[in-house]
Amino acid sequence: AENEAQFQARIDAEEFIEPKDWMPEGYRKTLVRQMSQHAHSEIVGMLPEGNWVTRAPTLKRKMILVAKIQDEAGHGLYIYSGAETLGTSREQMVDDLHSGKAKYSTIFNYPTMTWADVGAVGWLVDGAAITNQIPLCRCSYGPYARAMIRVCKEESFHQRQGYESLLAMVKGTDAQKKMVQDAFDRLFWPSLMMFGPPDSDQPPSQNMKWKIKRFTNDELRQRFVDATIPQAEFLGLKIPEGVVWNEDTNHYDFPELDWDEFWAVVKGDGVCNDDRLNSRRKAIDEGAWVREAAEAYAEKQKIQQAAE
Amino acid sequence: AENEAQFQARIDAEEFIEPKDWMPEGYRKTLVRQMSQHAHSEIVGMLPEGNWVTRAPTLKRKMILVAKIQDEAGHGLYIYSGAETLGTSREQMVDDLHSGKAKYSTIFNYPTMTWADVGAVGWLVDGAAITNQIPLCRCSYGPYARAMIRVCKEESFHQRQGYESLLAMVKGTDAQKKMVQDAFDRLFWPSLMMFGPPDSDQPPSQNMKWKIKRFTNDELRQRFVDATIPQAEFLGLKIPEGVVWNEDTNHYDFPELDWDEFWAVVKGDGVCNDDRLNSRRKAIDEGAWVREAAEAYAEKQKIQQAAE
Amino acid sequence: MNSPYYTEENPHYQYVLGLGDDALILGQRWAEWLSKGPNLELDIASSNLSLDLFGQADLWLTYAAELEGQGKDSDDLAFLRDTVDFRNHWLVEQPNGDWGMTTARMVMFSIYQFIRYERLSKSSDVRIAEIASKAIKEVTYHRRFSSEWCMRLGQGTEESNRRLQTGFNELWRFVAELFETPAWERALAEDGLAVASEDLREEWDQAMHEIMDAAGVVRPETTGRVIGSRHNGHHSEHLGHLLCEMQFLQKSYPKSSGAVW
Amino acid sequence: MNSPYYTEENPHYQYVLGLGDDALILGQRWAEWLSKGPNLELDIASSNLSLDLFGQADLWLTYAAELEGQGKDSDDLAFLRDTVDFRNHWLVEQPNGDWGMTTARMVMFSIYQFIRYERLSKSSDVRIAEIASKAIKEVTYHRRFSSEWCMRLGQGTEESNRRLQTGFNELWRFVAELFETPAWERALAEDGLAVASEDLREEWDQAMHEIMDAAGVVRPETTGRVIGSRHNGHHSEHLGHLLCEMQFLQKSYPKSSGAVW
Repeated sequence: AENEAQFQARIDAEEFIEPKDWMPEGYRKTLVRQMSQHAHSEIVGMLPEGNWVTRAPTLKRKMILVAKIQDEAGHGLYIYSGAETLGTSREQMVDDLHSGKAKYSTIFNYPTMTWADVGAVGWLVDGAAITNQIPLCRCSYGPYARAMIRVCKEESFHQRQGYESLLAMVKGTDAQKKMVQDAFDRLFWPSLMMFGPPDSDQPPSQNMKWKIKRFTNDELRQRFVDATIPQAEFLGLKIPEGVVWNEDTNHYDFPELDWDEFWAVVKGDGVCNDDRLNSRRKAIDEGAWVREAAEAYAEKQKIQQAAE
Repeated sequence: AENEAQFQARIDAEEFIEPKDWMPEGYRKTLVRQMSQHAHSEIVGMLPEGNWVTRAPTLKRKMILVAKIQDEAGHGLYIYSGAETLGTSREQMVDDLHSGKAKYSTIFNYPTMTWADVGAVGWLVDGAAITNQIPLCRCSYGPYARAMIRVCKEESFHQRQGYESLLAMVKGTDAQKKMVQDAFDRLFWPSLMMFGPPDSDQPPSQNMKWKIKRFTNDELRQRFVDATIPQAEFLGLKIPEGVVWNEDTNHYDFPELDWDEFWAVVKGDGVCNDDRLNSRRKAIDEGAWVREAAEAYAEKQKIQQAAE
Repeated sequence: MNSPYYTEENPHYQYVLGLGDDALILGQRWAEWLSKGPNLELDIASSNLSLDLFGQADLWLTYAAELEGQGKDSDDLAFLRDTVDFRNHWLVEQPNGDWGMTTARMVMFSIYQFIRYERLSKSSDVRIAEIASKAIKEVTYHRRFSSEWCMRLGQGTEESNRRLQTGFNELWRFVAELFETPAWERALAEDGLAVASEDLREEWDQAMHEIMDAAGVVRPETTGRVIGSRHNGHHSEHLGHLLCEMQFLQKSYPKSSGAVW
Repeated sequence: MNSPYYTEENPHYQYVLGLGDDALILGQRWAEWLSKGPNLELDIASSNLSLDLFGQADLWLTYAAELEGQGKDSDDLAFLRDTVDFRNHWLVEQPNGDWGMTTARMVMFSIYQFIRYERLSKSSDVRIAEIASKAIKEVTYHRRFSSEWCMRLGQGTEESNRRLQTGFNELWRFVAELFETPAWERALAEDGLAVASEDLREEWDQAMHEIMDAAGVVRPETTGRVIGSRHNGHHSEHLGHLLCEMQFLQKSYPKSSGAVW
């Protein structure tokens, strides 16, 4: 308990907690869960974009998409290694992903049906992620905060590229404009769900006390809606029903989200839940012999060097 | 030896030899080799056409191609069961195919690069096969002759459909005319090789004596060239270099075939040799659990029926 | 909230288009099995199923083109639309997977087709009744074929039962969408012209119950939530890749450029 | 006997087109590995290779379009040609297969590219020299990356050696075609503009000899016969399927209809 008080004092003094410092078991657990879920989301997030990398319409868009997918793999790596400082190995976290024990953001269980979805994922999904991650840059756990600083920089670059590809399409044919409108209509609400269940559903969270979380789900969601709607208008898109500017609050009002859909997808009923997990398992299973070969080779090298 | 003389007398008298009749070991061996190679060619021949079945340009062409591939599987079945009457199981013959011990017609190691190739395969490859198979309808071994009668009927139907699809294309765009000319240029010579090495290379064959073979390789090849060149002209195609009508012999003269290419492909160096064997092995290996399940189920049914 | 691709115009055309797209896309999936089956007999069976389905697709899409009234033919519909214009059920566009997944899908869909065609053969639209009466003979075979294989795999070996079960587990999420019934479909059904998809549910559940129990496989639970709708032009990620292959030639050598096949 | 697609016109354009197509098609094959690799580090490596290759392809195809002089850009060349118009070597269009096949291919081709680019960086055509000098830095990494994996797999485990050997066995049939040299290419080489492919053979054989011996894999024998030619527009069956995916959007929403991406 004495440790606990000292730990809380350090948090309140806005100090960073480092891997070697003392921390309550609850603090460690919630961080491992959150960081691994964040890393899983980066990895699984590569799949809906990978679905279009072979069909990107121009060489420029192809290269932008390959670079984006590469950065997501990189983000996954930082965050996994950040989480490993808390004592759980990457293999363990990945096993939990494949067994269905660990979760990833539900947005990636929605299909990227058209090329406009790829732009919309960049604009909306990276946009929501950034809104979530900016406060994380000051999260109390050092390794996580430092990973976030770098991730945010790269993700805002990708968000702009996603938006920019939609800007190009809305200047094209009617078919392309319709594609962008449909992508926005379909992905807007699920991207709002990325901020998690409404505050009303949540008990006052320990994460706020431990300064892992700086703002509530609804506060961040509101910030994202207020930023996104004007961008949609700039694209010339019809705004979803029920989203209305509120003069008094200086925010956009928007209707209750369909949380039944959210929990159905969490439970595994999204169109792509199986596709995603099957792809991840297939990649890891079919790569086992490659990893074993690399380890065996490294061993032989060590023995050889020791012999010299 | 007495059997031998009696057997030869029956052959000379144009009698059909049936599975239960006495036959020299050489007669049985050469028939098993020839019939299994013929069945393998039908099966492997499904692959270059299967390469385009998902991309056929119209519903009508798609259905014609599916029906053609279906017939080839059916032909393979008859000929395998015909060969089984000589005491070798289908599994054994298929194992020899997969191990590379048994051969199939080299023409199927050439890639079907364009949709025009599919029409050319129907016209030229089925055409050469029919020219080869008509005499086989009177081959001395009963089961093989009967299988050939049915196979010839279906194959001439497919040949007409292949030619007819080229007839349609040459009335289309320049790009389509070029595609048909290229397919003809590429597949004409390899289809002549389907008749086997020149007579000059061949010792006077026992097969002629046993009336398994009614005409020599060169005779059948000449018959095919004489039938095919006018069809090419009717399509408006340029005729391959060196193919010239000979007034005196009333046949087309044509240059020596590139037998180095033939033996390179027999040896395994054709563009598609590995693709073909890998596809066949993959289908059989990945289907093992299905066949096992069917057998296990049939067993259980038998036991159940016996118990009732 | 409907998508830009949702319309209540010409429901008669939309309904027949859906019947055609189901047969076309499932036919393409069965054509993919050719020369890849566990044995020659199944290669022949796959081509039978594929031929039947392409034949049905040609009849339905020809009629749909007439109902659309823009001078198109069945090939224009099959080869020139993008995913957002297709109205097939999501179950038929899923990849074949292994023989267990393929069997599970065909059991689920051939029973659905059988029940639907049985009722459509009494449609007030003579053309629909005609096509459905012809198709149901074929679909009766499809149903028997897939049910027999469901028994073989379910009762065969431990591995075949596991693979069949995995097929049902992964495809069950697409069951609810089979019975999705937009208002305009209900209206057509009331005129005796079409069948309201939700009215097929009970008979389908009953038939599935029987075959799955007999085969020794468990019915997966799902929330039954349908996220998106084929009437909004929505599909899984698999249809787009299928169209890349199927439509390459007509899109590379367009009819408008004088190409003839 | 040359095909209807063979031409001796504008050899400068044809040569640069071939360099662009090699990079484009191999880039597409590496892009297929994204999110499918044995681990995250290799997903990152695959995207590096793919990005380098698409970048080279863009530079070569932009120059080729200028040399062709028909007002096209690199996208027109990449997305609107059919197989018969592509001039890439057959080795790069082969499917990835497993990591053993992919490693064997990349060892064979990155060494070929390295030797070719080394000489092209001294080309009398300043544009070719410029692009080659930039590309060789990237290809030096490609060569090191694939050679390291060749050693890991060759000397790693019995299974990894077997799979690597299978890769070389199945791809070796495409070696001879790497060194096929049409007369117009020899003429360009004599002007110091291009490199005659057959002149690369000796150095390539030597380098392959070293890495394969070190990795403990055997050089397969083939007759070295090349049946057909990429200069005749001839390819294996794999390029066509790759183009179906790569070109779907530009062919479904043509630039001529006002589509903008």
